[in-house]
Amino acid sequence: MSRSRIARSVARKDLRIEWNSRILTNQVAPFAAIVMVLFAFALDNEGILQRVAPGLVWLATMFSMLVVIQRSFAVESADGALDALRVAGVDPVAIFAGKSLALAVQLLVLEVILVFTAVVLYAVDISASGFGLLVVTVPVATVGLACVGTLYGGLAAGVRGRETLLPLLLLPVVAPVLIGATRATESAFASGGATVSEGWPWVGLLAVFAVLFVAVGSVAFGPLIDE
Amino acid sequence: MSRSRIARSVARKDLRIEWNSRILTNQVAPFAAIVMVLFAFALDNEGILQRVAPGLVWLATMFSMLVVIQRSFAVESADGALDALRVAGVDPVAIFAGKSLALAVQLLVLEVILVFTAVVLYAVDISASGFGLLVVTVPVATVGLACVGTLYGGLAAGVRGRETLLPLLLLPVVAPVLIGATRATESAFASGGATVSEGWPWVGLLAVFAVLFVAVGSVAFGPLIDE
Amino acid sequence: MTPRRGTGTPATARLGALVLALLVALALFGLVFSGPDRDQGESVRIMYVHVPSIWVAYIAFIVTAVCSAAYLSKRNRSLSWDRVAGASAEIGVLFVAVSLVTGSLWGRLSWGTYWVWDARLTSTAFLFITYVGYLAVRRLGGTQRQRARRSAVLALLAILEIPLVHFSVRLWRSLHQEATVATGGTDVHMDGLMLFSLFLGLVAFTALYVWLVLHRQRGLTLEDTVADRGLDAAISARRSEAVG
Amino acid sequence: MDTVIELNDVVAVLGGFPALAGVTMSVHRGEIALLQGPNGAGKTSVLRVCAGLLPIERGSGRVLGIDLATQREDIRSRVGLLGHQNGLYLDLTVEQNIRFWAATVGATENEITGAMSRMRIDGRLAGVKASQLSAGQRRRTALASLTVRRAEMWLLDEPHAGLDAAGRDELDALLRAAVQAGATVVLASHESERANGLASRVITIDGGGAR
Amino acid sequence: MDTVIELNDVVAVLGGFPALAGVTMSVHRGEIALLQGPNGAGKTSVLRVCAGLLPIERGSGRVLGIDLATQREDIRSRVGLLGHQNGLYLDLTVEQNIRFWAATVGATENEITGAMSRMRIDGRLAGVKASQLSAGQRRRTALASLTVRRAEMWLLDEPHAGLDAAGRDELDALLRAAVQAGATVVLASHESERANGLASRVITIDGGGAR
Ligand code: HEM
Ligand SMILES: Nc1ncnc2c1ncn2[C@@H]1O[C@H](COP(=O)(O)OP(=O)(O)OP(=O)(O)O)[C@@H](O)[C@H]1O
Ligand SMILES: Nc1ncnc2c1ncn2[C@@H]1O[C@H](COP(=O)(O)OP(=O)(O)OP(=O)(O)O)[C@@H](O)[C@H]1O
Ligand SMILES: [Mg+2]
Ligand SMILES: [Mg+2]
Repeated sequence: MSRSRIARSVARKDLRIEWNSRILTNQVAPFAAIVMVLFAFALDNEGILQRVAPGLVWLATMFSMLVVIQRSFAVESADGALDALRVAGVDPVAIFAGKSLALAVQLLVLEVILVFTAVVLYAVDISASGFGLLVVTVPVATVGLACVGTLYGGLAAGVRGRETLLPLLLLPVVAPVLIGATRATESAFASGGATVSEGWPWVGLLAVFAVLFVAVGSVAFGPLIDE
Repeated sequence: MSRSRIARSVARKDLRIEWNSRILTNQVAPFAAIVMVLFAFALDNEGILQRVAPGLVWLATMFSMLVVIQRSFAVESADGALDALRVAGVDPVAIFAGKSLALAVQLLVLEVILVFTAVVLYAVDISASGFGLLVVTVPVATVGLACVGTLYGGLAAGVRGRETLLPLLLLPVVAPVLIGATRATESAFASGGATVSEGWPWVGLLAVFAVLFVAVGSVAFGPLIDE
Repeated sequence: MTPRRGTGTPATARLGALVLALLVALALFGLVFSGPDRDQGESVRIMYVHVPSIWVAYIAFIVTAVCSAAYLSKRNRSLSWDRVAGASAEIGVLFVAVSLVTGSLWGRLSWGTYWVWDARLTSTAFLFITYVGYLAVRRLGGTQRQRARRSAVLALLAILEIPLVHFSVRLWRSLHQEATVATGGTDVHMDGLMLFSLFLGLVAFTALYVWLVLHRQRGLTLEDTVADRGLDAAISARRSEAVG
Repeated sequence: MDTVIELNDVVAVLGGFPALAGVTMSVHRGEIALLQGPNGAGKTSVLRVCAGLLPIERGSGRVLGIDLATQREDIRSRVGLLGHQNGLYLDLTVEQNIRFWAATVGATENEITGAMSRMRIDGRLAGVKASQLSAGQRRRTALASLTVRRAEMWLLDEPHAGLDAAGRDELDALLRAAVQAGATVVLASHESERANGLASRVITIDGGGAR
Repeated sequence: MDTVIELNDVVAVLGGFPALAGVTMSVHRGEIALLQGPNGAGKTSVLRVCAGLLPIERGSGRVLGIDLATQREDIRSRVGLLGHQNGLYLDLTVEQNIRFWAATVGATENEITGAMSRMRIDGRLAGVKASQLSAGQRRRTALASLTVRRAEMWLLDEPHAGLDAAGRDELDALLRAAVQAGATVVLASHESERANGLASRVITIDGGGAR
């Protein structure tokens, strides 16, 4: 059974679970949107909203991502399916690829919603070139996040004790992505007088992280989920 | 079996679970703290941090609260304990009081950590009178949050689809508390030139909400968790 | 219930005609007879929709709360209380939406932006969310009595949002110096005709509300009976599962 | 001898599906009634209805003289239910679990120690987290938490599942003692030999109906 | 006839506790071996060690000729394990579950339909979400997902639990057929009568040891 076909069926399975349970669309997305509203309400003094909008988008993404990841591995361990996967001798790399793919798809949906919300709620006006920058930034950042997230989730799915370390382990790793994405989005939104050209280097950084995490993840995932 | 004694044993049980699993201290609190750090990264332009610090503290509290609530009812439904509670004929008011109490304690711990983090990270300098204001604000706000959180957490427990609603239902109700607490904290932190005296009326508002939610919760919890 | 096409009766038909007439009258008074406002200009005409619709929404939610209380208090709990509550809430959400939309359009005209995070606007948005949540809870499933009980409790909680919205302005104002704009009421200077149009609007929308609720609650009754029919089929199918 | 459970053509719906499609049955005080039938027949649902957890959509019924349609909440405090799930708090130790359930019903120290020793929960085991128990150890903890209560009626869903040979015999003895003391037991089981030996009445459920 | 499981004084640790404290046992190809013993003895742990899930702390062992200490990962793809848990995705339908597991091992359409009909999964049941199944229906779904795989060795932890009378007989027939076809079966069970009738060898585990 070829690795890529297994990866695809794992991804399809995860997306189908999401489709059947609608957690993302009915739960996470509204939550994220509400997070944005709360930000708006809590921070809307002296009209700093436009300036911080990009940061908020990516923070909201982060929060939502944590929910989605926990969910993505909760379904595995809920009824002992992860053991079954291991015993089925499914190639860990395939599992990693599949779950990352599914996670990336869900994150993309989420980010589109969030960016849209931000544009509407925070009255951000975005230029054509800025839009182009955004269209590149979002997927690149997503790949990085999805891979780290899956890695983290695999760790979380393991022995109970471990998960206590997770936020501590994960968030520092994600911080660079968060910052890079925020800066790039700032340039795209031209918030705080940032220009689009300033944004591209950050996209480069994001790309580096994406590649890095894809590589690390494929290697490290197997040992991690494996007691 | 007196209502208050049952309430106490429910609260003790929840806190003991927390003590045994250390989710709050090892997972939620560091997470919240790191969130604050990330805020510091994401929003650190033109030193607006001091100004928005209060809002961030209470937003972080909100998000962490969602995690804690979900956890607090996840342990109930994990192995069907909620059914067992219902069949044991335990007085819903006692369950509500007990779980709210436990939640309040955990939130207090969290808020202390967050306020401290904010003071340190965001270089907030706080006057004696401001400190007094804070010492009153935090518990009062916490009571309100804990009660309303438990109330809707109970509704969100049980049937799957329901959890979709937790943020949706919680937000409008919590928002006033969030605003009141933020404004009061702003005065305490003297951020944006707010004065301490401006803070007290907000504490009054928070008190009103706290009383309201205690009353409403005790009445409504039973019917809501009850199939 | 005599079998009947649709959810109408002669009575509702007549009421419908009245509603139509009132709306036409409102359009005339709102757009033609009443003049432009001194500082609001022509845009003031939005008020004749914006304000009545939110007030009718208040009425709708109060009706929901009252019916819910009735359901919970009554010895013989009749589900019709619950259906009226549900219908009223649905129509109420509709009217809040109208008020939100007209309000933000008006905002675009008078303060140049669709939305500001001001107390009243935000609290209105929360009011909207609250009742959307209420409607969602009604669809959670379970038996009809479970639905009725659960949503009745929630309705009694949700009604608390209305004073919050109504007094939000004064509340926030009095506490915190922040320019709250959406209190046009005080700075719109009203001449008699305007006032009349405003209350004509109130009457027309109230009549419209009643008409809609009558139909909707009949619709809900039919939905419940249909659900019962479906259950009958499911039950006989289930019985036939028996092997022995 | 009076009737403690009386169901007349009861219909109960789970997620839109009529798990019970017209159940008519009755159980008398002091009986051990066995619910048997194929998977998905409705045994668990019957037990949940009798415990006042699952509302009935149609039909009528009384449990311990309480009407299911109007006051099923009142039944709960008077029955003890063991479902497929054990109802344990996985982050509490075995003893902490038992003592919590004991506290909710105000059981005495004697009742607690009695229940624990009856299920052979002693020494090391008492201090182990429920999450670290073997399947049968969990089942035994659940039974101990259940038996600290003085329920008038016990509703047990496959109580033997996971118990070892000794545990099964202990459980049977426990149930016989309970009915001696005037309680009523309704259990669902697929282990026909053992269950039939135990039961004084057999009710067969199939396709959501009892006949 | 060759040995497919060979454990010498194996020690396995779970959360700091020696779940297995020196197990020595062996199973030959084509046997149906029964693990029996009291709750907490270590039966589940033995099965997990044999499946290559649980690492061994001390001692040595070979499963299907593969060394447990060094390459236990290689065992997995060749055995099939049914634990106390069913390993289902609760948000997928019965059929979606089975087809997913089938896809991971590249089973053919015939094998899938065969496995489903063997467990009487048909019509309505195939389209039901796993979260809406009764206990026994879940067990049957798990067995179906397991049997789409051509495992050389089946490790079954109380496989009869929750199955109805018919299901138990079907399962026994299934296992007998499997060993006919050259597979090996190791099952843990507390239902001594039925299991003893099935097993060609009985291994008693107690206190984390086998003797
Ligand atoms: C999205 C934007 C808006 C929302 C959500 C909104 C919401 C509301 C609500 C909830 C009320 C009822 C207050 C009560 O009696 O409880 C109200 C009343 C009113 N609004 Fe708005 N409004 C909006 C924009 C505006 C604008 C732009 C104007 C005019 C400049 C305006 C003028 C009025 C007036 C005159 C009243 C009636 C008098 C009063 O009760 O204050 N509103 N609006
Ligand atoms: N949450 C649910 N939603 C929808 N249908 C359900 C749900 N739970 C159970 N069912 C259905 O109700 C029927 C009865 O379930 P129940 O658990 O009472 O059967 P049972 O007799 O206990 O079966 P088993 O012997 O396997 O435990 C089953 O056909 C099942 O598919
Ligand atoms: N996660 C864990 N952490 C620590 N100890 C554990 C854990 N899981 C099981 N144990 C202990 O290991 C021992 C063996 O457990 P195991 O599940 O193998 O027993 P078993 O023979 O399967 O019992 P049963 O018949 O109840 O299923 C038990 O005493 C149990 O307390
Ligand atoms: Mg059952
Ligand atoms: Mg076991």
